[in-house]
Order: sequence, then structure tokens, then C-alpha cells
Amino acid sequence: MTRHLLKKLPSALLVLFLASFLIFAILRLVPGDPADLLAGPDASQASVAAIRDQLGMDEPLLTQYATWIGDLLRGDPGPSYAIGGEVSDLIGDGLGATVELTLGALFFTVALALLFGVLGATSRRGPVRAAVRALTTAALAVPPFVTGVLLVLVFAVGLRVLPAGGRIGLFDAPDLELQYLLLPALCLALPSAAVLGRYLGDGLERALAEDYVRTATAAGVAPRRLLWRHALPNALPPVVTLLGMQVGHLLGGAVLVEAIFAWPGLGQLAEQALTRRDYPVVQDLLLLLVAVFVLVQLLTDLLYALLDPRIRWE
Amino acid sequence: RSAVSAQEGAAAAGPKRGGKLTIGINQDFTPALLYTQSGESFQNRLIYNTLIRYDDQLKPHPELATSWEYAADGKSITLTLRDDVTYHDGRKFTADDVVFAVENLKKPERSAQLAATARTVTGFEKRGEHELVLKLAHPVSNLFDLFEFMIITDRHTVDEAVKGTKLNGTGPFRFKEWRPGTALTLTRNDTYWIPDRPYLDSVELRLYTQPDALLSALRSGQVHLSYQVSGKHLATLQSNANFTIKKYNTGNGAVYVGASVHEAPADSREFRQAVAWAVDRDRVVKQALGGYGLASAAPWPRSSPAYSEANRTHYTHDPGKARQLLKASGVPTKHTLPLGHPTTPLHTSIAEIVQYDLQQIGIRTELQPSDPASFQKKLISGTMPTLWINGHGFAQVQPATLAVSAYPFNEAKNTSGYGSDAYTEAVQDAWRHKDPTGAKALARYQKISDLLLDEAFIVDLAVQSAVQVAAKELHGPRLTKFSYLDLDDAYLV
Amino acid sequence: MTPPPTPPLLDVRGLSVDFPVPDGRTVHAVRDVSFTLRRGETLAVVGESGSGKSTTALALTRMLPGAGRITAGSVRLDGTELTTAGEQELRAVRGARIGMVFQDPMTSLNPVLSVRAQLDDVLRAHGGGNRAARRARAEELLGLVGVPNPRRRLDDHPHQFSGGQRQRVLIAMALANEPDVLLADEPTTALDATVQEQILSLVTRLNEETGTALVLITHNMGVVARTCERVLVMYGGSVVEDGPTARVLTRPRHPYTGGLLAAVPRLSSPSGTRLTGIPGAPPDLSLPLAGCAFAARCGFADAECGTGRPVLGDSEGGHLVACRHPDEVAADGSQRHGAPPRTPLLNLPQTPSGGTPCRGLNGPPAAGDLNGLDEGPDGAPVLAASGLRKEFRGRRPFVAVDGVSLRLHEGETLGLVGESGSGKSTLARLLAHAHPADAGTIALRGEDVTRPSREVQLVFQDPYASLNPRMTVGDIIGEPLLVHGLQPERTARRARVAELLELVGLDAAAADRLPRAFSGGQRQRIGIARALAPEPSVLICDEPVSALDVSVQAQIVNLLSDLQGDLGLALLFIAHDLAVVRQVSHRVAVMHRGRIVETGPADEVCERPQDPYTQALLAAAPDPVPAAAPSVHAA
Amino acid sequence: MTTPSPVLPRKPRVRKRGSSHPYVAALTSTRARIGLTLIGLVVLAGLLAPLLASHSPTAQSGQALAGPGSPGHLLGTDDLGRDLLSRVLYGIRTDLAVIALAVPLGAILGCAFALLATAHPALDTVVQRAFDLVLAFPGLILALTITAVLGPGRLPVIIVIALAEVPVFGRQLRAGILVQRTREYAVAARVGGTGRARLVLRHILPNCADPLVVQIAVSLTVAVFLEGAMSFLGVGVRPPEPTLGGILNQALPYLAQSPSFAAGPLLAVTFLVLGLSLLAEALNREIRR
Ligand SMILES: Nc1ncnc2c1ncn2[C@@H]1O[C@H](COP(=O)(O)OP(=O)(O)OP(=O)(O)O)[C@@H](O)[C@H]1O
Ligand SMILES: Nc1ncnc2c1ncn2[C@@H]1O[C@H](COP(=O)(O)OP(=O)(O)OP(=O)(O)O)[C@@H](O)[C@H]1O
Ligand SMILES: [Mg+2]
Ligand SMILES: [Mg+2]
Repeated sequence: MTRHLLKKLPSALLVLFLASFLIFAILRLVPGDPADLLAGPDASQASVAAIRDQLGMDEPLLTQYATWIGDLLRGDPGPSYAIGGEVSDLIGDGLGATVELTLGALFFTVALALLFGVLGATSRRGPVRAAVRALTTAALAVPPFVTGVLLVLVFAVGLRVLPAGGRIGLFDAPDLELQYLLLPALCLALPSAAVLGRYLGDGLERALAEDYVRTATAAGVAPRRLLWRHALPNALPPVVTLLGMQVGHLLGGAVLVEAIFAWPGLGQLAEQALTRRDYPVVQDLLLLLVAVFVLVQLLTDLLYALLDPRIRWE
Repeated sequence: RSAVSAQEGAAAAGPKRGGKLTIGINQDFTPALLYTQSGESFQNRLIYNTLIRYDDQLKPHPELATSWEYAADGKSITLTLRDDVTYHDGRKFTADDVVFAVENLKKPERSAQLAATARTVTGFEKRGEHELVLKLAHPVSNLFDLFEFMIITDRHTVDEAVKGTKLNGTGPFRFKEWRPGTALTLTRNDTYWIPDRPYLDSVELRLYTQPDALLSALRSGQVHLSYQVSGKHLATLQSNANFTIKKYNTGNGAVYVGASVHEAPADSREFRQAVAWAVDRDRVVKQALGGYGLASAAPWPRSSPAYSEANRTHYTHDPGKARQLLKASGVPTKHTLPLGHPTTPLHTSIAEIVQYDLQQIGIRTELQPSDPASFQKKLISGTMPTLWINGHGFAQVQPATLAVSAYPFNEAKNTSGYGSDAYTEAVQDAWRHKDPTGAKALARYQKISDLLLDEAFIVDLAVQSAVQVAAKELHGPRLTKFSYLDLDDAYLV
Repeated sequence: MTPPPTPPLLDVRGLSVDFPVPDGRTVHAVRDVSFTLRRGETLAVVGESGSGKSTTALALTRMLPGAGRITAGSVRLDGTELTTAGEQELRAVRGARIGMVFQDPMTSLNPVLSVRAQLDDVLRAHGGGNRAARRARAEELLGLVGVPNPRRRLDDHPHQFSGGQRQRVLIAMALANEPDVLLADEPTTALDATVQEQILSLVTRLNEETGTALVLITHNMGVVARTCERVLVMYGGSVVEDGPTARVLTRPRHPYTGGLLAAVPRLSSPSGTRLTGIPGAPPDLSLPLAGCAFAARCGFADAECGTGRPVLGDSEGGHLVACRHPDEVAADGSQRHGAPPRTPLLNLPQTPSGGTPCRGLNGPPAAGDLNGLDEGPDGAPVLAASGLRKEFRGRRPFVAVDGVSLRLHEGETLGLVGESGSGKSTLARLLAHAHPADAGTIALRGEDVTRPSREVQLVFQDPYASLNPRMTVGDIIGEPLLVHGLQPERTARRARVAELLELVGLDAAAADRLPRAFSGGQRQRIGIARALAPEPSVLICDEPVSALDVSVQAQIVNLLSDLQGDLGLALLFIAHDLAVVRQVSHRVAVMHRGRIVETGPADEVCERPQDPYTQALLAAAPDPVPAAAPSVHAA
Repeated sequence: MTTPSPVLPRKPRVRKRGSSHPYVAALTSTRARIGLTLIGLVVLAGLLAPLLASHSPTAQSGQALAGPGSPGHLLGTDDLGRDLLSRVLYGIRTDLAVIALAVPLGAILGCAFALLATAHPALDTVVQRAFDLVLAFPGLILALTITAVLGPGRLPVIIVIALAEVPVFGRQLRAGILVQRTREYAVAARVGGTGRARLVLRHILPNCADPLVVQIAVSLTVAVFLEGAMSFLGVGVRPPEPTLGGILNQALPYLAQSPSFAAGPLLAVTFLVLGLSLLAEALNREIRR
């Protein structure tokens, strides 16, 4: 396992390096710079120039890049340009919220995907199948930003059982926080759950038709056990790979959901930082997301090997 | 425990004194813009004070300055300051703090819109700790705008202030915490110089970047107060008995069509006037602003000294006249013109309306949306497309401020690239007089209005009203002329 | 009919099974099958591929795949009706009273669960006691089926077991709950003779010790003779003959059985003996049956056979047959198929092209130089390999082929036998350059070759996998013609493909169909046609007959020898069945653990084996002569 | 002498299904027919928009936010007084134009990269890392960035969607090729003399195509959303051109007040997604048998 990780390390680092370069370069290509925004709506060129100077934006690009990477390697990302505060604090806060949301969404994704998949694959009864199909289709067909607004309208405005948005912090009040988390996590999870559920259902159907399930059936193993113990582990590996890719989506794709639920996560931070051209924040944040994605990929590889014993010996 | 009732309980149980007020904002607090008037300056009057306070008629009332004496020649003003004021950290407020405040605003990196006015202050003469004479280079008609605008911050911690780590002021609330992207939290200043004020224990400015999220937060009772619900969203709240909606008719901004006067065909005045006749301002107010605004051809809100009904209705929706003018001007209309606008929903709607109206008189345009940052870049560097849609502020105070401080109208350098001796003269004339009111002053203002309307390099569409949406249980919030929030007298029941 | 001494344990009456297929027809896979099974009895089921053997077995416990359903009949287990039983009841029967061993050990075990988990699950499905008890029992079972070191192997996963071991794990699972009946569907097809022998003795021992009744489905008559008291012959979905093994195998009374037996190769037959197939094709099971299903291929058929359905009857000491002319058949054996009786192959090349007499056929026995150059006929070989080595790298590196040298002459057949996993296929692939070799050289007519060559072609072990499922048979066979520039022109190529198809006995119309529309035997022939397309001089056939029933096997083997005669091919023929190998080959090489342990003229090796492994292999091969059967019920 | 070899049991019959290409068989199943009908309806609505729409999609009547069924406006009007039916019809048209270009573009690029990757192990590493890189960038952030660079319009939307699809297709095809390459039939073709390029293009690709065909249906769905999400963030297709996502976004403030505003585009999206997923399912099923 460690060997596997070590083997993948250089190329992971390469991805990170390339990513840092790309991020830096693309950001400079984007028109508008932080100084303009910092100067405010009615600024004069003089104000802009003063601010550019203050931010060190007059330096050559390579120097700026080197400074950035140097600061990062020293573990001190420095202050943000536009948003205010230290980059590490900003990202730290956002990361907490995002991880919480992602985990919540992951939970729902897995739970719903299992539900959709298992019901879809095993139910012989027409109505149940139809209901599952209708649900998955609805989850696929209604865009998340509409789902989000609808969820809020129903549960927060109409029924008033859940808060409309915002976040307290898991450690301040866990019981309340869970209620804050419920809607955004659900909203974020629905499309992924529908896709994964469909793949899982397919995989289960396929696995249930395999010879080894026949073997177990012939030995008198109960249907429930056939499903969970024999078919599921075989249907899981491709779903896990997909889930790994979805984690990337959940992490970065949360921009919309975070906005709808006023969830102060990385997605919001990224959008804000980008619209305000807060170079350090955007750069560090994107690099972090890339790193997390790469890590998640490595982890799914490992998980995959755990699920399928044949892979271990390769 | 329910997250919903926990929050409602806190709000409902509050007696007259106490309680926590949550304000919904749509732009995060930006410490770097602390000295600039931006879309989010609510905390300025919560943490800090200003020297004076304008009433609706722009008459100054004492705040940190108890009285003032503007010299007859307009070259100096003597301020008497309160002597019972301390900063949150316990330090006494003195004349030096005012000196610092003025000097601070002059710095370009502070980007203060009233920097021009601040720069007319060329000297200080302290008379004791609480009396100060400001020497002026020349008389200015908007001196009190500066005093309304300029927050008195702690001169020793200004670097921390613009980083948002320490905000030390004399205001009713102390800075507690700022979580970027989430909220700015303030607690009651128990040693506020107005006795028994404020009523509220704490204030939170919570960020909702998505208008729908802000609306939901209000409707679900999570947020008590907001000034940033868009007109479109307000319709949903109008029938809701839990809210009071208050429209400030002083106006806190305006939307306009700008024209680059060096780009054909906008270099033709007739063309620009045709545009001014072509747009349907009432529709802009109704459909884009949700009815919360005043259709107006001139930038002035009703409360402005420069306001007149004639100015407001100088241009009305008259496509016939517009076509006629266009024809008379002889500019070709076969080219499609770029019409820039920021990607915000409001400006997009307005751009769509304007585009359609222009099409009716035969001017074809293509919308060129830019995200706010790129738009800002173009705005400042003066590289705007032939026509564009945007908003401006600073018409709600002394008219001279608009022409000196608001970039679109700046006589020396503006986005449109417009400049003329007449305009420069009119603006300087209006600014360099001591008296902001009176018949003579009005005549000077009218000259500016006439020029603006006739040249039409900025075609104003509508004056936006600040709209305050407050939960029923909240009483007494007030917005200053520069959209600073004043909660001195606010309380929750 | 003699009344059975004890009431039957399993009583099957008039069982019929239909499969609706996607194109709208219905396949009547099993038609009106009846038989009984007594406690402790051993019953073999033989018959042509596709005759409904597996389907019958599956139908007993209602395990039919897909849309298959029982349309008529009853299955009684100790008087309990199974065809109408509820799921719950069935589950109590499956595994506990009827254990089943499926045909394919590769896919019948769950790849992600350890063997322990799978055994455990089976035990726990029928009580099986607490964790510790189940654990102990699992270990005991694994030991029982002869897997060495059971305690350690329990935690291994199926991919860590060899094919034979997997087969034994499956048997252990079927036996876990000590069922009354064990249904074993071709449990030894993929195994070499020694492993096959192990498994058969295990099953026999269980039958003797625990009284488990056995139903054994197989193609191998030797296995039938070795293991079973009674035999059931199926054809076209029906039982055509049912009787004591000794009688059925020696005096078949159904013409199909006669044909089947005639097609069985015998280890005692010398090299060059031609196999006898049954001409004609099996019936279309989707058509309604009028008369005898075998009538179209039967030499004894008369007009009546085509109309009236023969019933299973005419008991003679428990020997039932469904034929109108049983006595003629019994008297005549298999003589009426149009094929000549066993005669030496006429076209066996007497000399390799050079003219030197083939030592392989009539030379002295080989000397002991086993891993050196293999001593074929003198003269220049077409293909000469020396020092071939192949190692599969991975966590546990494995040397599959270890220093193998061999020569192949024009017009010569070299038979290659050896246990499963001994590296036969790997060697074949090396020779055809399907894999690069790690060491050694391969020379074609004296010149070293390092890339796949037109002259050396390979018929793959698994015919289905080696055919592109997305290409028509015509395109598949035409591909080598095209890429070697033999027939660049389209219509000419089509004509050549049709020729090749006919050469291997397929209809030219097959060119437009996809591989999945063919039976196993037909696919094997498509593979041969493709290999012949580039006009090779060396043809390597990797187990071309292992999975086929004996009559189809006879067809293919004969086809190959005919081609060799016509085209002067050099053949490398890989097979498990020593009898087949002996009959088709001039020389035989025996492989064991990646090395060639013995080589020599076919008859010599088979009659006077030198290497202990070869001796073991030969000793384990069951002879289809029923006299060798352990116990024959006296009639 | 010849063995009496059996002839082919029966001539190939004319079959109802099954003998035809599996895709054709899949497309004629009930499931696929319903799917195709739904898609067809939406596509037709988009194609025939100029004929079906009674108003220009950008014409602004004075009457804003009219409910459905108001005179002259079957679905009512939007907040700027434009006919909703026309906007939805033209919105479909825009969406179709964008995704019908973007998804195949992404698919083709992805496949090209996959082919490149399987040509050499070194190239494989490069391409794989490039895919990682694209996958790692959060989609909407990418959208924001690209739009910021290029300015809003159709082009960035197409680029963003295509870019998002490249690794999706690329990875699947690469995995497919790597698996298929070791399959026995590929080895057989090699032994038969088939060259490297021909092996991949003629033999292996057709066997990898199935998941890709299904993926196209899935990707088309995802593309509709991505477009919508971009509109939602204000970086979508340039106004006043209607898109389904844009109209939905525009309707959000009025969800409580006039829910019918959102109904039109939502219905169109639902039809499209439902149709595509039915189609994907039908293909999946047929391919698997
Ligand atoms: N799932 C199925 N769908 C349709 N037809 C089937 C199915 N399974 C089996 N058949 C058909 O039923 C017939 C009997 O098949 P079965 O597997 O019982 O033959 P078999 O005697 O076991 O042959 P073999 O010796 O090749 O294993 C064959 O013609 C086969 O094509
Ligand atoms: N690709 C591979 N990777 C690793 N090991 C392999 C591979 N292919 C074959 N082997 C191993 O090499 C050995 C020889 O395999 P090979 O297929 O040549 O045997 P065989 O003699 O043809 O057996 P069978 O009679 O079962 O066909 C086996 O132990 C097998 O597990
Ligand atoms: Mg079978
Ligand atoms: Mg082999």
C-alpha cells in the first residue's frame, strides 16, 4: 500500500506543480485586477497605482510566481489582497465548512445511491421500480439550483422546520449544525446519488446474474444475503471510482449550493475571491482543491484494491 | 433542540433593551474599502462616528462635533468637539483624531470619494484638545458632506483596521469578530457616549451572496433587516405581514446609460439625446427595480437641492422624437453597437430593456456583459464600449459632490471621456462656493443639470430608492446619507 | 420394469422446460424427461452438447436462468413436490438436500470473497452452528476435498487457487450440508487426467461413505464407466436411453448412443486411428417435435420414425430405450452412419516432405534427452524453438515456460499434453509470437523470427474469446487475407472466405453473422478457418476439442487431419485427453511445470512411458470400457 | 477423402430483432422509443422554434409577468414582458446548439487523447495527468475563469462543457482500450498479422464504444445543467438570447409569486433528461445481453 502511494507520489507532485503554474498563468489572463477593485467604485488612476505598488503587483510575473510558491513552501501563504485577513485563515475556515458539507453530501449520496440502486435492481414489483425511476429521473432532471430553492421554500419558509441557510459550526452546537447541514447536503447529494444509484443498480443486476450468485443460490443462501454479501461487493468497485470523481465535483461543485444556502465554504470563497481577483486566495485555494482531488484519487485506488482482492497482487 | 426555534426564541424573547440583531448583506465587509463608500458600508456608523449627522434636508446636526463656525470667506472652519468620548480601547477622543481622519482621506490608496474635498483642507490649528480649526484652500460647498462621510477611526490602529483585524472606534458597537465570507459580529459598547444607548446587545452582519438565499433567510426569520433585497424579490415580501418595508426617498444611487463620446456614433450629441428619448424609464423602474425607484432623466433624488420636476422629466419615453433626432443627426445606424453592462441581474435586466428600446428607434446593440471585476477595470481605465449600463452614487448629498467625486461625472476625467470648458466651469463654480443652499446656489446647480441633460453623456434612467426590509419586531433603524447604518435607537420587541 | 428395491429419493416425471428467446421463438430445451434416483445411487447423464443436460439439472431445484420455466412435469424429492414449492421451501432444499456443482469453476466462485466466507455462508444458510463450529467445518471440508494446507488456504481468494482446486472448493460447497443428492455438471472438463482422477475418487468415496446419491453430467465416457452405475443418454431435450452403465456402454440400444460410443477415442488405439463422428446436425429445439428427434441422422430410420414419437420403454433389466429399432441397433452397433468403422487414417503422411521415414511413427523409442532438443524426424524442421522461457512477473513471479525446445516438421503432428497450468497455452502463444519470449529463439525454416508471422498461425483455446464479438465471421476470416495482401480485392476476398468456411464444414452464409450466433463447435471451426486463411505452414491448435462432446470432437479432429493431408501442414496439437492425442499425433511431448519432461513417438510414449509424470497421467486416464467400472449392477 | 461434416444447422432466419445491430435493436425497444419520442419532441420544438413561436423571443410587450393563458401568450410573459413560450422554444434551440456542439467536441477530443495515451506508456502518463488536472479544477470555477478571460457568450459555455467532458470520455476509452487490448480476440488479430493502428481502430474501438455511447446520453444531460449553472452564476450565454438555464434563473425570484414562470423551461429540461436517460438505459440493456 505504502509502496503504491510512493510510486504515485512523483506524478502527483507533477500534477500539483503543473496546476500551480496553470492557475497562476490563467489568473493573470483574466482581465481586471485586485487593485482596481480595491480602489473602489470611483477610484482614480492614482489610487489604483498606489494600491498596485502596495500589493507588489508591479514585480515581474516570474518573481511573483516564485514569491507565491516560496511563501507556500515556507508554510506562510500571507495575507489576502481583497477579501482581507490571512489566506490561511480564510481557507482554513472555508475548508472546515466545505469538508463538513462534503461529508454530509457524501453520506446522502451513498445512502441514496444504495437505496436507489438496490431497489432498482431487486424490486420485482412494478410500482416500486417506477417510483425509484421517477425519483432518480427527478433528481437528475431538476437542476440543483432549482432543487435548492424548492427545498428552502418547503422546509424553511413553508414548514419552518429547518433553517434556510447559514452555518453555526459543528463544534459550537453539533445538534443545531446538523439541522443547518441537512438541506444543503441533500441538495448537493441528489444528482450524484441519482447517477451513482443508476450505476449501482446496473452493477447489481449484472452481478446478480453472475455464476457465483447462482452457486450461492444453489446452496440455499437467502436472497437478502445474496444481494448484500455476494452481489454488492462485486458491483461496488466501478461505483467507488465514480464516487472518487464525484468527490471532486462535490468539493468544487458546491459553489451553487453554498450560495443558495449561504454556506460559508470553499466554493463561496472561491467565487468571491475570483470575482474580486484576490490572487493569493484563488491561487492557494485552487491548488488545495487540486491536491485534495489527487489525494482522493489515490484513496479511491486503495479502496478499490480493498474491495477487489484480485487487484492487490498486481 | 431545533435550529429554527433556537433562533426565533432569541429574537422574540428580547426585551426593549438587549437582543441580537441579524442583518442580511449581499457583499462582504471589505476592510480595504473602509474609507471608501462601497456597496457595504453599514458597519461604519456602528463601530465609528462621524462629525455631524445630516437630516433629510441635508441640515447638519451635532455628532462628535457639537458646534461649528464656517468662516464668512469660506477659507476656514472652526469645530468644537465632544470631550466625553472614548474609543473602545479606552483612549480619549481628541482633535488629533480629526486631523488624522482628514489627512488619511487624502491618501490615494484610501480611495475615498471625498478625497478632493479633503484635499482642500490645507492646514490645521488646534485650540486645545477639543477645538480645531481647519484651513481651506478655497471655499467648498460640500464641506459637510465630508463631515458626514468621514468616519473617525483610531489613528494608532489604522493598519489593522484596513486588514480587518482590529476596528477601534467610538461608535455604539465594538468589533467582535469578522469571519470573511460569513459574518461580521459586533457587540454593545457599554461606554457609548450617548447614555443608555444602544439598546441592542449585539449586531451581526451576515453575508448572503445569492439574492434568493437572502430572501429565504428573511422569510424564515433568520435575518431581521436588510437593505439589499432587490426590487424583483421584494414583491414576495410585500404581502408578508411579518415585515415592514420602508422606502427611503432620498435615493442612494441611480442607474444610467453611459456613452463614450469619442466613439462614433456616440460622439454625436443628437445621437445621445436620441438615446435619452428612446429609453422607457417607467418600465425600468417597474420591471427592473420592482417599482422601487424614481424614473428620472437627471441624477438628483427628490431630496437633493438640485432636484426639479422639470429636470426629472426633461427626457421622457418618446420614440418618435428619438427617431426624429436620430435622423436629424445623420449618424448611420447600420452598425451594431456594443452595450456593456456588469453581469449582476439588475444591470442585465436594465441592459435588456434599454437594448429593446433602442432597437425600437433603429439602433441595434449587442450586449457585452462583463463580470464586475472586468467591468470595474474598464470603467477606471476608460475603455468602456460605446454605450454601457451602470449605476452611480453621490447624488443624494450636496450636488457639487456628484460632479467632483463621482467618477462618471468628474469634470476633469470621466469614463465617457467627456470634457468641456463650460462643464468644468459650472462644476468648479458650484463647488468653490461656501454656501450649499440658497437661490444662487440653486442656479449654479441648475447650470450643471442643464449641461448634463443637454450633453447626455450620462443618460440617467432612474434614481434607486434604498429599501429597508425589517422584521416586524425591529424598530428604529436608520440609514445615513452615505448608507451607513445607524442603530443608536434601534431595538427589538 | 423391475420395481425399485427402495422408494426413489428423486422422482422426475414428464419434466419439460422452455426458454423464450429474444427473437420471439421458444426453445423447448427439455421435453418430457422422466427418471428416478435412489438413495446412494450414481447416475451419469451423457449426450450431445445442447441436449438439455444442464437445463434438466437446473430445473430440479428451479434454478433456471433468465426466462426459462418449467412447463410441465413434476419433481419429487422424498415425496415433496418441488415444481410448485414456495421460495422458502426451495431454499431449504437447495444446498441442504440437493447440492450442486456447476460447470465452470472459473466464474462460479465469488471473486471478492475469501473461500472461508463462501463456505461459511453456505453453512450458515442451513443452521451450521456457531462461528467456531462453522469455521472448523469449513476447514474440515477443504481438507476433505483434498486441498492441501486447508487452514491457511481458507483465507485465500478464488483467484489464488488453480482451476482444479477451485473445482474442489465448489464441490466442498456443494457437500457442506451433507446433501442427499449431489448434482455435478461436468466437474472435470478442464482438468487433466490426474486431477480428474482425484476428484472422481473423492466423489466416489463420498458416495460410498455417506450414501450421497450422485448425478454426474459429463462428456467423458471413461468417467462414466469409472464412476456411475447407471447412465442416462439425452438427445434433443429428451432421454433416449436409460440403463446400467455396463449394458448401455457395451450394448447400446439407441442409434445415437451407438454413434456416441463409436466417436469415443480410446487410449488403446494406435496413432493414426481415425475417429468416427455422427453425421448431420442436432435438431432445432424451437421447432415442434414430430417423431424421433434423431431420425434425420439415423441410419435405421424408417418412415414411421419421422411421425410417431418413440417412448422410453422396452425394459430389459432396467435398460430403457426410446427407439423403434432397439434390437437392430444393439446388433449392429454404430455401423450405419455412413462413416467407416475404425480404420487407420489413410492420409497420415508417411514421410515428412524430405523423404526420410518418419521416426515418430516407426522409429525406436526416444532416448532420455528430455529438455534438450526434441528429437523429431531428421531433416530441416519448419519450426524450431530452443530454450524458450516465459516468466509472468507480479507479486509472485511465475515461470510458466522454462527452457523448452522443440521442432516441428512439415506434415507432422506433435501432440502436447500436460496438466492444467503446466504452460501448454503459454508455449503455444510464444511460438505464435502472441507473447514475447523472455529468452530463447524461434526459427522458421532456419531463420529467426521475432514478430507474428503469416506462416505460423494459432487456433486459440477459447474459441469464443478469440473472436471479435463486433465483427462478422466473414470479416474475421477475411482480416488476415486483407492485411497480408493475399486478397486485397473485396469480392475475391468474399469468395475466398466462403471457400474457407466450406473447408471447415460451415455454410458460406455464416460469413454475415456475428460469432455469438454459433455453437461452441462451430466457433472452434471459425477459429480454424481464420488460422488457415493466411495459408500457414505451421498450425498450432490449443485444446481445440476439450469442451466438446465426443461426436463434435471427432468431426474437428478429422477435419484437422484432412487439412494436414491436403495442405501439408505441420501441426502442434494440445489436448488433455491422451486418447485423442495418441490417435492424431505422430509424436507426443509431455509438459510438466513449464518443462517438457518426455517426448517420443505417440505409440511409444503411450505404451512405454519413461517419465514418472507421464506414467501417472496414463494411469489416471479412465478407460471407457465398462468392464473397468468399479461396480456393475447385475441385471 | 472427406469427413461427412455437418452443414450449418439452419439458414439464418429473418429475425424480428437480435440479428440486427445491437444499437438498432436497442433503439427499437419500447423504452428507447419513449425516450426518443421525448427527445424528439424537445428537439423538434427547438428546431421549429421560428415556426412555432408567435412572438420574437426578445420582443418586450408592456405586460410583465402575465400568467399562463393570457391573451396572446400561451405560457404568459416574463418579468420584462417577453413571451415565455417563444423564449422557451428559442431557449431549447440555444441549448441544443450549445450542447450538440460541445458534447461531441469533448467526446472526440477525449477519444483522441485516449488513443494518444494508449500509444505509449510515456504519453499515457502525460495524458493521464492532464486529465487529472482538468478533473481537479472545480467545474464552475473553471467556467468563471474561462468566461472571465473570454467574456460571456456561447463560446466559453461550449469550451467549458467540452473541457469537462474530455477527461470523462478519455478515461473511459483509455480504460476500455487497455482492457480490450489484452483480450484474446485482439491477440488473435495480432497473430493473424493485423498491424498496430488497424488493431486499435478496426478491432478494439468498436468493442470500447458501448460505454461511450451511453456516456454521450449522460453527458448531454450534464451539459444542460452546466449551461444552467453557468447562467445562474451570470457567466452563461449572452443575454438577451434565451437559454433554458437562463430562463430558470430569471424565474427564481418569482418562484413563490408566479411559479408558472419556471414551469416551461423545467418541463423542457425534464423531458430532455428523461428522454436521454431512458435512451441510455435502453442502450445499456441491449448492449449487455
Ligand atoms: N438461458 C437460455 N436461453 C435460451 N436458451 C437456452 C438457455 N440456456 C440453455 N438454452 C438452450 O437450451 C438447450 C439445452 O441447453 P443445456 O445447457 O441444457 O445443454 P447441455 O446438454 O448442458 O449442453 P453442454 O453439453 O454443451 O453443456 C440448448 O439448445 C440451449 O441453446
Ligand atoms: N497473463 C498471465 N499472467 C500471470 N500468469 C499467467 C498468465 N497466463 C498464464 N499464467 C500462468 O502460467 C501458467 C501456465 O498457463 P497456461 O495457460 O500456459 O497453462 P496450460 O498448460 O495451457 O493450462 P490449461 O490446460 O489449463 O489450459 C499457469 O499457472 C497460469 O496461471
Ligand atoms: Mg451443460
Ligand atoms: Mg491452455
